[in-house]
Amino acid sequence: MAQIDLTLAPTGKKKSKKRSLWADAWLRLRKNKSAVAGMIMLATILIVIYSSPLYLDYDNDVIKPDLTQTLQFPAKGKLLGTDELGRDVLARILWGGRISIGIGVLAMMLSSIIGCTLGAISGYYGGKTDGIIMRSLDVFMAIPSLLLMITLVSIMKPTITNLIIALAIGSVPSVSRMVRAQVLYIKGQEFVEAIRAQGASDFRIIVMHILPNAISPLISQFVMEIAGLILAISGLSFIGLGVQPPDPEWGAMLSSGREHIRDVWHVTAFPGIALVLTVVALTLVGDGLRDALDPRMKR
Amino acid sequence: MSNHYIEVKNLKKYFQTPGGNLHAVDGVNFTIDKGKTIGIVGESGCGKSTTGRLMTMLLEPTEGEIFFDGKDITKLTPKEMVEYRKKIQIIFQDPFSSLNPRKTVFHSIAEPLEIHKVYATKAEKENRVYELMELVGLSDRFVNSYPHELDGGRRQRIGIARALALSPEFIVCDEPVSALDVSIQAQILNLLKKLQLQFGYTYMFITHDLSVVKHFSEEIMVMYLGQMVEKAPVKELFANPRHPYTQALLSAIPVPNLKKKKERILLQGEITSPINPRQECRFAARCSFATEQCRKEVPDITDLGGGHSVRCLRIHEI
Amino acid sequence: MQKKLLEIKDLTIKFHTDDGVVEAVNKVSLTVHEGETLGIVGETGAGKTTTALGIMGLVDCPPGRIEGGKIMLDDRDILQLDEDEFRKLRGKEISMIFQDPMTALNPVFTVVDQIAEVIANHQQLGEKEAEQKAIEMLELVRIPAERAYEYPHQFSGGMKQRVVIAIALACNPRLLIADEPTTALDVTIQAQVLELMKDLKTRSKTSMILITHDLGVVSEICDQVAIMYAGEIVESGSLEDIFENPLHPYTNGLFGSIPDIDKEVEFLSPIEGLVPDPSDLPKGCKFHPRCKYAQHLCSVEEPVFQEYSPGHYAKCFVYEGKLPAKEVKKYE
Amino acid sequence: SQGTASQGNASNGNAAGPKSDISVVLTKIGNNLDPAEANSLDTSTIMYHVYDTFIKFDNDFNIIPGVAKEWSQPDNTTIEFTIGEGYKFHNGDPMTIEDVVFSVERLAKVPKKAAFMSMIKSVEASGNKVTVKLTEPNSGAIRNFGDVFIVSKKYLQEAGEKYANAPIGTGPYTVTEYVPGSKVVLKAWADYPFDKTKIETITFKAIEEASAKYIAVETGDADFAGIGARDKSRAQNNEKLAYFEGPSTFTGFVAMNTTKEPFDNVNIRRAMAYAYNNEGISAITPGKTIIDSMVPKMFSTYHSSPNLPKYDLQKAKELLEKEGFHAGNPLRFTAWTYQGNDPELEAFQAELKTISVEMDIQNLEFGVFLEKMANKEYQLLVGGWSDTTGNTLSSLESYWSGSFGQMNITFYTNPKVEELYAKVKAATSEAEMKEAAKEIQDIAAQDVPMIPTATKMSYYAMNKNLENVQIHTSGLVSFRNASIK
Amino acid sequence: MGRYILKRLAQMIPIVIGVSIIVFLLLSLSPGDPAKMILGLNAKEQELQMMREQLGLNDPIPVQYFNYMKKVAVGDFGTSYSTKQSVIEMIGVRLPPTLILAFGSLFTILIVAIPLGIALAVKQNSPFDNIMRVVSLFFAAMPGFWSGILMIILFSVHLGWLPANGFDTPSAMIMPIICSSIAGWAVNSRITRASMLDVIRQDYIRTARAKGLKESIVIRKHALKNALLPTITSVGMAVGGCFGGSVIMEMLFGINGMGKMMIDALRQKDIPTIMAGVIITSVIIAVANLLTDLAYSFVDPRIRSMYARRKQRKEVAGHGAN
Ligand SMILES: Nc1ncnc2c1ncn2[C@@H]1O[C@H](COP(=O)(O)OP(=O)(O)OP(=O)(O)O)[C@@H](O)[C@H]1O
Ligand SMILES: Nc1ncnc2c1ncn2[C@@H]1O[C@H](COP(=O)(O)OP(=O)(O)OP(=O)(O)O)[C@@H](O)[C@H]1O
Ligand SMILES: [Mg+2]
Ligand SMILES: [Mg+2]
Repeated sequence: MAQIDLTLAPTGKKKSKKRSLWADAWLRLRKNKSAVAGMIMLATILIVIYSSPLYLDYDNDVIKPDLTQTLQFPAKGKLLGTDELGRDVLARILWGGRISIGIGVLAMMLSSIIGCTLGAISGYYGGKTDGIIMRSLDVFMAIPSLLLMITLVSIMKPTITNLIIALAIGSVPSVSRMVRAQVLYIKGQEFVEAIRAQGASDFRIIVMHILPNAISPLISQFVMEIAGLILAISGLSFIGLGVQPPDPEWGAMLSSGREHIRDVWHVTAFPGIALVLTVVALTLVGDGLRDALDPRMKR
Repeated sequence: MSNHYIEVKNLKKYFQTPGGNLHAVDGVNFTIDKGKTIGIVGESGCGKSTTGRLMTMLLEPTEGEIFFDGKDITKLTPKEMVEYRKKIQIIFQDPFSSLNPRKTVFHSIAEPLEIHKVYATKAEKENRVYELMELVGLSDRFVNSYPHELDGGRRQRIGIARALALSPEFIVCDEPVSALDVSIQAQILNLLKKLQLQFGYTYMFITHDLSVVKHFSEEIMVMYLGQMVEKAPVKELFANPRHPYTQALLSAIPVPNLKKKKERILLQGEITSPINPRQECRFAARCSFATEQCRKEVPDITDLGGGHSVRCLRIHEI
Repeated sequence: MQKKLLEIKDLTIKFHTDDGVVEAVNKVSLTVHEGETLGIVGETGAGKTTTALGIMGLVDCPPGRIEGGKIMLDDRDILQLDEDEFRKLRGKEISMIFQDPMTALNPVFTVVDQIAEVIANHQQLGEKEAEQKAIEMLELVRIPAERAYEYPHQFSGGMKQRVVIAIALACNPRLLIADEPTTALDVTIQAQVLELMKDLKTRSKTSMILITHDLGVVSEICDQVAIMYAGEIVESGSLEDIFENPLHPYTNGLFGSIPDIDKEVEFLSPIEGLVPDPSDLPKGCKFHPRCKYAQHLCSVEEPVFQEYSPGHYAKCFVYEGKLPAKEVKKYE
Repeated sequence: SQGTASQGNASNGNAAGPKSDISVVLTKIGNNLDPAEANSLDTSTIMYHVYDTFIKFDNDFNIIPGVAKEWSQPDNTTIEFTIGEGYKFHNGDPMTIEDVVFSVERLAKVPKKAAFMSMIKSVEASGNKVTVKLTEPNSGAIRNFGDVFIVSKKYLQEAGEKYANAPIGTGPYTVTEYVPGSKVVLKAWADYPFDKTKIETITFKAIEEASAKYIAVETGDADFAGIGARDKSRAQNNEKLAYFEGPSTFTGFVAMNTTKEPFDNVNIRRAMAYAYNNEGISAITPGKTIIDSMVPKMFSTYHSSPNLPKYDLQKAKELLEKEGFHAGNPLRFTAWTYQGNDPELEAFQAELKTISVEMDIQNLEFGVFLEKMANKEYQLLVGGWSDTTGNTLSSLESYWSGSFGQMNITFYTNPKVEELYAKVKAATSEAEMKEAAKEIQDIAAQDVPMIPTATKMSYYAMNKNLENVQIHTSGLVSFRNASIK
Repeated sequence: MGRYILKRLAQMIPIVIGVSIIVFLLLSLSPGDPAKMILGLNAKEQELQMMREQLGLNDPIPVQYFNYMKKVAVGDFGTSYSTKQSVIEMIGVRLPPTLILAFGSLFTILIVAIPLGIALAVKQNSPFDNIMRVVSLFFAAMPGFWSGILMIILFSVHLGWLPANGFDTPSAMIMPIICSSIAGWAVNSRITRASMLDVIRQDYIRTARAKGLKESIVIRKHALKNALLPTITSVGMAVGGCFGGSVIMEMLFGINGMGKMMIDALRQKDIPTIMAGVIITSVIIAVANLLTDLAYSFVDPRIRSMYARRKQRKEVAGHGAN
């Protein structure tokens, strides 16, 4: 009984591509008004910000002071006014967004790679492995993350790379926990057992089957975590450990202008608004994704 | 060593729980002959699925041996195990949760072929997948569908196609139809039966629905709290149930037939906890025939001949 | 014939979802007499629960909406009541046992609280008295009083279902709707619960609607049976009518699908095909794509729900005389 | 300039008005109340109410009596103080001459005072006279006694380590509550043997943010605060507030490590000085005035040297090119700051960029900053300091090898300067001192280890009813004579 | 329950040890010489050496750590390098404001976010819901120091209602607490709303409605208790955040709290202070987690019975016997 001796000629033809889960989620996302608003906002922000090298010259527009034009109010030509070095606030916001969002995204990616690995191993194998990983993460959880970041940054020098690393380390424990919880839930589902019954290795099960299922409900959280990280950078900048000058960064701009908020509000207000808008957009998209990927929304 | 195709000896599985050892399967013995079906019935939580998982080595038994074609599969090395997996497959109760929600029908069915690298070329693999879909009656327009887009009947067909992919010899069917509608249920039962006739599969059929199991199998084992309480060929069991639990179970089935109404045996009380069970007949708490003795010793299995055996102390009195 | 307690006429309920409009209940008409038990049988998604929720006034809104029909309790159309009046009916005149006992009880309150609540709500009783009465109810469903102060998770499935029954019966409703009260339970436990329900029914003379997909259960306790398919009643009649003389091909198919414990067959004779997509129902007779006897007519025109013999209705062209009668065979 | 922000008539000594409480905002409150450890103006301000010092200074840094009523320098290595009578410590003990001697001698154990103590050979007492012998002639040594607070020998020895948190002195106020880093409450000492003060309690609290300091006064939470320049006009226009401004001894600088590349090269240092747009950069922060010497303007020894490079990018570029740095081979180095975002440094950075100099800015923790500075690890840093004693010598120490890692953070050394410094130190006349100091400033302007950048005005806002607050040029504030209307 | 609490408290020990090892290691690796910080820049190398010897900084790091922990074990957290005060005394002064700030904001989060979340869930998709969703998003997205500055300008400067500074009177506590909890209001009202919507869909809510209960009772009694768990989790997790985030609030409002102390100590490389601060903070976070879990069991009897598991099992066995 080695092979099924069915002589039926296989049809071979395939039906036109059906929409995938993601396409499905996309359809649902498109129907979600606030998510669409968020996506439009986010897309606009990203396009405007990331195309800034096309219309801004870093040396001349972004970092070059004009000490004759300091703290000018918004006017023609300098739509959002100038900062205490006479630099165009708008140009710095646009450029700074590349850095703020870039750091947030990269830190999130780093922490989700580490977090997913740890969470998946911990959740899948359970037992002692789980115990060791989780207890170590508990330790990191018990140190307030801002403090941890400050210590790390002050040990490693506040370069952008180190900021990303410090932010990522700060958020690894919570990411791992989320992933672990998902993995635990998915591991308990029958399909994992079904795949094991076919002889798949643990590696294959984790990478091909569990992680894709575990991550998609978390994607919205990851998106929102980016927002949290951008806020964390601004907190670090407040204590002077954020992105180092002359690079503009929203948090740093926001906190450096706070001294004159009563006179020249625009120096603080506009970076703040940019930050808030981005975070709002990210959150809206994240919320939308969560709903779109919610299995209960499936038929 | 006997000449049975499958022989299970004193199979035990205890789970460690915070409350103590949970005796999920506690010393089960049975045999299955090639091309035959054994039905396993019993209350929820009596260890049916655990037995099924042990048979497919998804769980390590705490104790006992499982001989498959004369080889004890509990002692295989991981490498040998991979080979063995090709021969033993399992179909699960809930076709939705047993399919990866993020894989298309094609990939779900192709998964075992990929794991074992059975086919050298993509085309061969694809052909095999279409062949299997045809076999279980799935139209090929579903190759790119996701489980959530399909109904229960089709999902279960994917599960079956996947189980058949590696041309197994023995299939554990763990309540394959209980999540399905009656009309679909019949389609699937027919399919399984047809496949058995066509390819000579050996089935272990787990269910709590006695009418289904009667329709489907040659021999039935009734389990109660991890133990076998009665085992007999189908006809014998239905005609002559000996264990009080089997009797109650049989009488409890609501029959959609107005003429054949029978007297119910109603069980009182709740199922006892399987955690650290005492030295007693596990059914004693609910048994109307139970005596002091039943509450003090674990009954042995009595062989009544003709493949009929019962675990009851008072077998000869009731 | 007894007095009519509940009469549903052309009840139509639709769900307006993102994926389109689901016609969950389509022109359903039913009658329940006093002291009588009506069984509603049908497969998943047939609209059984939705019908019941319609009667309870608990259809999720949005997305659900009652789009037509009448529900007469005695002589009042309860669909015309305002929310507050309707609320007073619930639990008192009509009560309902939900499908899944595991989730129907609030996990954070003791069982006695949950029973006492409905008593206190509808009868002018103090807390202590309501509790006393709740404990009586528990004993009535054979749960010892000393377990009254436990939480649902400490109970087994069968016990929980009995608590749910106790809640439903606590105020002696005139109509009890039981939505698949035993599906989630083991056979032996199911037998206990069914026995209990039968017992209570004979004692309190409550009318009952029993929703199930298990014909066996129906044969145990129902007097009248209605078969639902894709939001419609396709056949209704007395228990004998349906079991001895099923008319509709779907009803026949259902009987053919169940393995008969007393018969030996190699293969079952299932209904081929699958339940239609509820948001995209076929034209004409909704069953025609799966019907062995379907003709062209069935796919264009919708049959009428017609009385075939006194009290025995069916929705099939055969009984309208538009198709030859001999084609539909009784199941073997 | 007149340093007393007095409104109306100065009140007569004895006609004490109602006793009252005030609250004063400082930037930082030290972690330690031992006056010997005090190293910030803010802490000193608190100390001046609790303690008395040997001598004090008027607003032009002329020496005026403190505990010492008279002083003289019979020769250039001897200082004689005549100590006044009637002083008592807060615990009731009268102040003795031993206490006075002890107050100096104990500083030998305080590392922070090592530089001061190294000048002193011995301190002796006889009667009410204290005679200090110096190790070498030192014209500025006497000024350092403005920083020597009189402590109780007995009490200090009893208290040991605890002293830092519960000090007693001879001043008119006692410490009643101290929360390190946050708050100090002083209470008028009932048994103060001299003129009674009019303010009953003074609460000093720390607020770092300049805008918050002003808000505290504006909202009436505090009665007195040094405020930021940005709030100046607001304070002036606020009818409920009195406003005061005055110069300070603050001296801002850019320091370059002369022992490390590339600033071991004088041409590159000069190039930096040429590239420093002092006018423009100082304008970033309101209230800053550019300076051209490390010696504050109000000191008699101040000299504006023509040698100091004036902003001229072209010259800077030429110098750099001479040293082989140009667009193809840009000069690169790292600048350190500990101030968080430093717009001035950023402006300098941008300026340098235009002449192809790549300056990285690194923000360091203060501790790390200090350590790297002392270890000669840095290349360029920005900073500033203030002087409370009007001591020319300590300003000039920035160029003296004896002060490596302390005042001379650039590790600059020049034999000629050493010689001149010794001259200033040993000077017995003002003219002599001025002459040598001028020469040092000329050489320093030529070698520019440090670029003097700017000083800043001090601005204060206070409750309109608060009178007779003394605000010293050095930044010290005294409420000893203050009163509430 | 008591045993459970004891067990949990015991589990905190390894965590605290872990935290102390990591922080000690980080501090040892970080640049900066404590001796220099203590003695000042003028200190001579010989004096520095003596000071290092005295502080035990010349020992290998594990020995230093071990010596430190030996003292901690008997409750001696040492003396701060920079203030010369006993670290315990310092923390004794600074902990209360931080605790008030942290728990005050947790408390306000609870009393604001839960009712708001319920209101939003009940009025799902109403204009009120939509407006509040946008408003709360803005609040959640605002960095704390920014909203802080704005609030100071509004409430202290323009309206003169609240002091801009300090933390000693109840009125001075209002702004810092609101400021550090405002994002929490937004986030947690969203969480409550979501879990409320989730709970409202549950079968037991339908059961409650089928009893003929008033909708307000259904929501308040049946839905709320079940919907609280995610909010409790989130608020419990926020404790750590409150401690970290309070640094900024402390700086902004001039509060003399742990956060500012820790930052200052970090700047001064004041190892005893940092270590003690971190250890105590981690203990508080662990206790807060424990409290969260106890709050769970207060809300949910299923969790409660898990704690009392052993006893429970015996009872079940008892039932089986009769
Ligand atoms: N992984 C596990 N860990 C602990 N206990 C388990 C585990 N798997 C099963 N059990 C317990 O073992 C007993 C038998 O479970 P099993 O799933 O085999 O029962 P079953 O007869 O298949 O029941 P059902 O009809 O509900 O599927 C149950 O009490 C169950 O709770
Ligand atoms: N809240 C809802 N929103 C959208 N569609 C719904 C909703 N509730 C029910 N439906 C749809 O209405 C149809 C009838 O559902 P209903 O629950 O009444 O079926 P049922 O006969 O009770 O099925 P089952 O046997 O599974 O309980 C189904 O197609 C279902 O998908
Ligand atoms: Mg099972
Ligand atoms: Mg239903």
